Amino acid sequence: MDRRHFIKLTAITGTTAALTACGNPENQVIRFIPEEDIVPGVAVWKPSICPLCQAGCGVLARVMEGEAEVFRNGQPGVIRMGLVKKLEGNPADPISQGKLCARGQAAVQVTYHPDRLGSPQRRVGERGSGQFKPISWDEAIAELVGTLDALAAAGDQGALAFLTRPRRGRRLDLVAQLLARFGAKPPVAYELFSDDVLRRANAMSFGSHQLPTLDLEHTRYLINFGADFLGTWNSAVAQSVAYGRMRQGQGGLRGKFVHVEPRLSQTGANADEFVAIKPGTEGVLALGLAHVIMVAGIRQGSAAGRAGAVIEGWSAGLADYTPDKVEQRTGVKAAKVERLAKEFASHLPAVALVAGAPLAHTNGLFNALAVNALNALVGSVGQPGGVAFAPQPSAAVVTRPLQEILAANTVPKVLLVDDVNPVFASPASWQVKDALLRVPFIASFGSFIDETSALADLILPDHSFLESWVHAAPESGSMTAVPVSAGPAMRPLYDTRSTPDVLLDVSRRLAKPISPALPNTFEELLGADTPKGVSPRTPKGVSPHTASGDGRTTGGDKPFLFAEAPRAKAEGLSVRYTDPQFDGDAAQYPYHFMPYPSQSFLDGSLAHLPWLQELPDPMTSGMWCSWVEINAQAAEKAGIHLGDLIEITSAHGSVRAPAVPSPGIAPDAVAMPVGQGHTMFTRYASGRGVNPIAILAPSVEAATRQLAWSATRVKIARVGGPDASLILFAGATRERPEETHGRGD
Amino acid sequence: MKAVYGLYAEPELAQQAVDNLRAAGVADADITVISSEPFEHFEFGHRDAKTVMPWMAVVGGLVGMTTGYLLTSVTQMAWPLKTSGMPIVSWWPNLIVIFELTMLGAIVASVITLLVSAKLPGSRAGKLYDPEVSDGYILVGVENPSDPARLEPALAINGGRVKSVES
Amino acid sequence: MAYRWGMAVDLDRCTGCEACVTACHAENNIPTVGAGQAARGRAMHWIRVERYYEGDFPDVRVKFRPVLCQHCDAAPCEAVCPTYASHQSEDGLNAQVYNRCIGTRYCGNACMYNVRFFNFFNPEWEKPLNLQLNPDVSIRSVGVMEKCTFCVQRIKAAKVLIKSENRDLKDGELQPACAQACPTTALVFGDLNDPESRVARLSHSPRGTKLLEDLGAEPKVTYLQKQAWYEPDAH
Amino acid sequence: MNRTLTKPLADDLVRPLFHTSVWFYAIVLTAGTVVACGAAAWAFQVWNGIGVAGIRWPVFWGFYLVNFVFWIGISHAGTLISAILRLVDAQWRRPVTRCAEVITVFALMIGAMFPIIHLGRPWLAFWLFPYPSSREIWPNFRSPLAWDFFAINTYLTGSVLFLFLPMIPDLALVRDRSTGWRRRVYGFLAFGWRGTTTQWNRLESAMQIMAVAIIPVAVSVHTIVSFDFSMATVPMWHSTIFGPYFVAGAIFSGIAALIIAMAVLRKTLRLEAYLQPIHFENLGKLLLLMSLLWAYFVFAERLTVWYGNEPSEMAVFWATQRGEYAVFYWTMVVCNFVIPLPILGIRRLRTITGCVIASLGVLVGMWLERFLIIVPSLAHKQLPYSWGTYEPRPVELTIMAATFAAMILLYALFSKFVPIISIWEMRAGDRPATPSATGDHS
Repeated sequence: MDRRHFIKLTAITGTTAALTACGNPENQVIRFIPEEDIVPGVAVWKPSICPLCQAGCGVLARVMEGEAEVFRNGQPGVIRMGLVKKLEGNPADPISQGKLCARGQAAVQVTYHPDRLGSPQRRVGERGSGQFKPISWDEAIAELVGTLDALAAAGDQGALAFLTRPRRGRRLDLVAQLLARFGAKPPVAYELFSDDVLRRANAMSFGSHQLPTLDLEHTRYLINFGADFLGTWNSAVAQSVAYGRMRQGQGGLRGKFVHVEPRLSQTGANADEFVAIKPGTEGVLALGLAHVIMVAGIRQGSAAGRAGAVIEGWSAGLADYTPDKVEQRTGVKAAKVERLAKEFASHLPAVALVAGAPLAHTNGLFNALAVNALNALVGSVGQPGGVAFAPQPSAAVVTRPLQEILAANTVPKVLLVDDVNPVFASPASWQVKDALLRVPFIASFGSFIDETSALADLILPDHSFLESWVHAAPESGSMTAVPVSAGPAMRPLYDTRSTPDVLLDVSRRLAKPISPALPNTFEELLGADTPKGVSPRTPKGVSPHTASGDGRTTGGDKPFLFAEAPRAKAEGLSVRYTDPQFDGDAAQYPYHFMPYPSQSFLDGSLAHLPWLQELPDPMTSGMWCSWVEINAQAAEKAGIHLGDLIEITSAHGSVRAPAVPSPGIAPDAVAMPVGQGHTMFTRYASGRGVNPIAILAPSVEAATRQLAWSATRVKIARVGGPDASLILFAGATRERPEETHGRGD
Repeated sequence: MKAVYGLYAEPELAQQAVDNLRAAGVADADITVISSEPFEHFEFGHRDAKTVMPWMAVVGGLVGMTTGYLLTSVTQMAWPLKTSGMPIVSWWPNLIVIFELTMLGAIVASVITLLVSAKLPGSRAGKLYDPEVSDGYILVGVENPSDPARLEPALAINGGRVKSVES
Repeated sequence: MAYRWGMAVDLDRCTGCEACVTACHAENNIPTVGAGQAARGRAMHWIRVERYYEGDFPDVRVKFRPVLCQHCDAAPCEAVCPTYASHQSEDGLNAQVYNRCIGTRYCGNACMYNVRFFNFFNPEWEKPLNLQLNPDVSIRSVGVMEKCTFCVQRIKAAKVLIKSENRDLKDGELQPACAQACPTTALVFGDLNDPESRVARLSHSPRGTKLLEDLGAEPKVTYLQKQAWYEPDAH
Repeated sequence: MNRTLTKPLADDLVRPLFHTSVWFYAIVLTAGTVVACGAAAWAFQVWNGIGVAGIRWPVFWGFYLVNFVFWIGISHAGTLISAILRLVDAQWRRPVTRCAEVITVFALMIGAMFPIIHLGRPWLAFWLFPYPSSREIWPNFRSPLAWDFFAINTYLTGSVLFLFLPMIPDLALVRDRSTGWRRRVYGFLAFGWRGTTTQWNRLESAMQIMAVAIIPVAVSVHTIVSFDFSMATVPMWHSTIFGPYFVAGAIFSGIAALIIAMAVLRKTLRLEAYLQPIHFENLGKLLLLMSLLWAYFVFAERLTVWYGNEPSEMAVFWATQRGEYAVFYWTMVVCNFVIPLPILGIRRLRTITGCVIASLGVLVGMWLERFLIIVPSLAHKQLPYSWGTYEPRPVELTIMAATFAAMILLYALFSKFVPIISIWEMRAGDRPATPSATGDHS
């Protein structure tokens, strides 16, 4: 019986009979006593939270009995245990509402990934070589404790830095608390596709430093400036659920969706009307619409209140934003500006949305403020069918930007990295890798060896989310505040430990333990603010959707949406329009370079999941590869055909990828999905495709210092014919391709 | 077996030998003609030309047709599985199978008739034969003749050689 | 009463997000074939979201259309199979019996929707990815055709459940994985024989069309066409 | 005419059986090696899975089915042509029939292997046989593949008998001329044939009936092969023209194969005296006729599609006419029409060499025709999102080469052990066609 057969048998039969029957040494493994009471063939549903993006969707995990090779007390063996088979949206969760996106469906593969680290690792090779050797938890924790003790002994607690993602929830709260009590600075947070520009704008316009929640279900008119709200931005599942109702759920009233972007994204592809616009001028169009609305007397400028006041020239009626001037700057026809403005203002509730590329310009904040003002003008803030801000259970943790640890004079001595990979997800011009190489000691809590954790000296692998207590406090996506926690859906497969538990453990073992002492475990910590008695229960139904098991939900059930949005003090600033600045001379670099979050991989952190690698991109149908989208007619003129190898060169580097001519992109732009191009990230992602982020200019949004990932110009050159690296699922791009038309000339 | 026969290079001579034998009172059925090719254009080649083979072919075809009908229809009804919204017994496609089996039946019946009526495969032991036939000679003779001596003159035509088989 | 399973796909709701695609993989033990095989046309997606562009930039529009087995009443894939591996079940499912399939792939050619996928090799799951496999769904070996089953394992389980509870199936209680995942509820599954079911009502919508209807396969999936926006005030 | 003249004729035609040239060993060794490679390739494919071939979604049928149709088409050279010529009593058929019928039998055997080779699970190929499975389910007789099973088996049975029955007298002749083991083997195969008048009469009757029966069977075989395609609503497959189109194409390629086989035999076995220019001339005329018929069918098919302008069909139409398959399409037109037409149409060019050149072109052209029928249509079905491409892999090319080698090998072996020209029919042909005055008593 060969190995493959062995797998199949266990998979199919799920019994031990076939295994014990044969004498192959491979099967003579230690059998642990079953740890739980699971009836074979009967599914149990356990709640959890999808950790793959900030949305924090509540999920139900379908758990069934299976046989797993596991580690117990450092001993490998086989055990029959409950295994998570599938994830579904939790119908009781106000965010996912029983639905789940493609990435969430694939989250289960994080747990079962063949390259997941099964035990603590100590680096043995060069930093970055990815060579580690397994060590015990005692050794690993002792090393980490020793390192921290040494810092403390030297009085150098400030040299400890904790690098993570800005995900709201108890986990980040705990990290911040521990850092503060240890005497270190707040955690450093990095997210490539960060929404901080929008948060800042919302704070300025509405006094809420957070992402908006959309009430699309009741919207009759949506103008979307670049937000990929049906794909990758914010709370995509919740937004999609509402979008479905906006389209066909209001009893004959079907909302209109206008999409404004230089490239037709998957979200834009659903629009009733696509408005192509010059990159970085979205705010101009928004103010142009506001101008028309004000001039036509549909709404008074004062209605916008503070959101309008922060825009220079608002009170004067935005004289600089007449349709003609808007056309000059944005490329959108004046007549269209007029029409859109009138449609927008006369189909209330109407809402304007901005996120993504429009904010990733040097003038991103202005674009966000302009759209905010437009929303405020038509009264869609805090109103049904508009945008609102969910009350947060606790104040957001203060974090520091990545730049703070990059400069040579601020290099930390000890860096702890959790769930973030800036070496991959930042421009090469930032030299993040060089900066991290200067850090004397790095420990990572990652489950995989990626470009960042490969630099670590110590890896203390976390449980997967299905194996541990998890908590999320989504800042947006729901009509109801939903900080939610959930217990493990299955027992751990490996000798891993929950990172919050490890941190708590370390905090107790320090020579000078952290005080006041925190709970022993993350579970206890969560229990402290969770009502007791709500335990996950097993639904009777066989059909997952009949399950009503739910997580321990905390926070008020009060609908917040219609409450008056909190208003902080006006900052008294007024912001004026500046042209977006692009890196690279327009003559030398004629194309706008538009990297975009991949539908499958977001910023690249999910490129290790085989289901997502093989998921055809919604627009190009690309699988397992990178590509460059280029305007079909421009490509035709340049003699570039499908699959031809193209070199994209910015002032900061170049990448090569196959061309995909598309009718959905402006002639002066090229676009690339972000996510591929990992040099080291498991067998499925390593060495696959190219990373467009690498060639970005280090431009930042002027006011917030966030990476302006849409502000780079490039030139392109065809460097060869198809090299077979382009893997598409689809054949033709059109329902009746041109070459099949007609009977000849 | 005893036999007397003549070998002739030319069919005209063979025909003459056959005619002589008849004249000598040998019944048509007792005259054996063996050749290395058919002689459709000579009378002796037409003797015994009547055969039931065409009728057997028709019968075989009918048997094949019936088999085809039963094979298709009965099996379709025995376990009625619906496919493509077609009737359980689908005549159009079944006709194809029925046709093929009809033709197969006809062919097989013809061949069986051939084998049976031409006594093939059979043993040549105890039967009149001369390997010189394969060189082109035509053998005309009588097996187990009652009076071999009387027949030899009938076979002794100019250009032919008369041979006899004893034992 | 016999069931007649069908689906309605609301193209006005479908956003092309492909949650259905991954959900289907997770539910039905569909193998991941890897880059090399995907490049050679062996990727398996029982449900796919077709994307068609119309027009040129900037006046460009896109149509998304999820395509899965249409479970046709007159399914062209069924009659061509010499071993009855493909046939119509009593519930109106276009059933594929893996054990009977010998791999002529004729069904795949006959299907005008190209929703049948072939196991060119024995599927592999690199350990421990095999632990995810759904024990309710059999694993298909090399040389066998496979396709969307409307999650027949869920249908069977639901039938057992309602029998044990001695009750009728509630509309919406039973969903295939794709419909369950679909964030916009573009996919609606149910019993077409129940006139009150959501799928039956949607199937009679004036927006309803069948894919390649002219070819006469009589699909049980109804596509509700995308609506154009109109200004209610203008009327 | 002196009948003893037929002895040298027989001597001449059995000579290859008793004298073996070095060339024979060279051909058998070379062809045998290629066949062995093909067998190894197939074993490789069975072991690893059909995925080692180039077929893919949505082009589920590729080179294997192309070769299936091609070889079944080639098989229409023999039995069908031979039967027609027998029925009309064309005297020039006599040296041609057996070489032709042998092609049928071997081409059918080779062709019939492809549906098994191409199966995903070839070890279960016997499930196609009409017998009940353990669950008492019989094969689905609504499937064209089941029709194929019956049609090919009927045709193969008929063709083997059609070849073997008239071989019996010649085997008897070889028996009489050989000694030792040969004598025993040929004696066994000769069924104890003596050549009595009754035997000759029955043989002639059987051949007549079979000739009548085998013609509709042959027509049905390639019609049913065409049904494998035309039953499916695949663009440019779903056409009523396919039956006659395939039959005509089959006869077309069959005659070409026959001409080539005869030319090779003529040279290698020194049969110049028997396979004369007149035979090539006549077959060349037939080939010309089929070329014209083929062009007629192609035009009718193309015009109908072009005029109808049905989108999915136009996609296939343009893909072959000016798209990715255009180079193959126009090569096919040149090979099947542009080259044969002048060569075969102008008497001065209709030489043996001319006929062989035209036939080689036709074989290439007709192979391409089958490729162009199968692949572009599957690659361009109704939903353009699911369009695909197809490229053969080494395993397919190896197996394809092996089948050509197998044909050569089988033919070489056959002509080594059986007189490739029917001796008794040649003898019968030497006789004047008019009845002899002396023998007619009726």
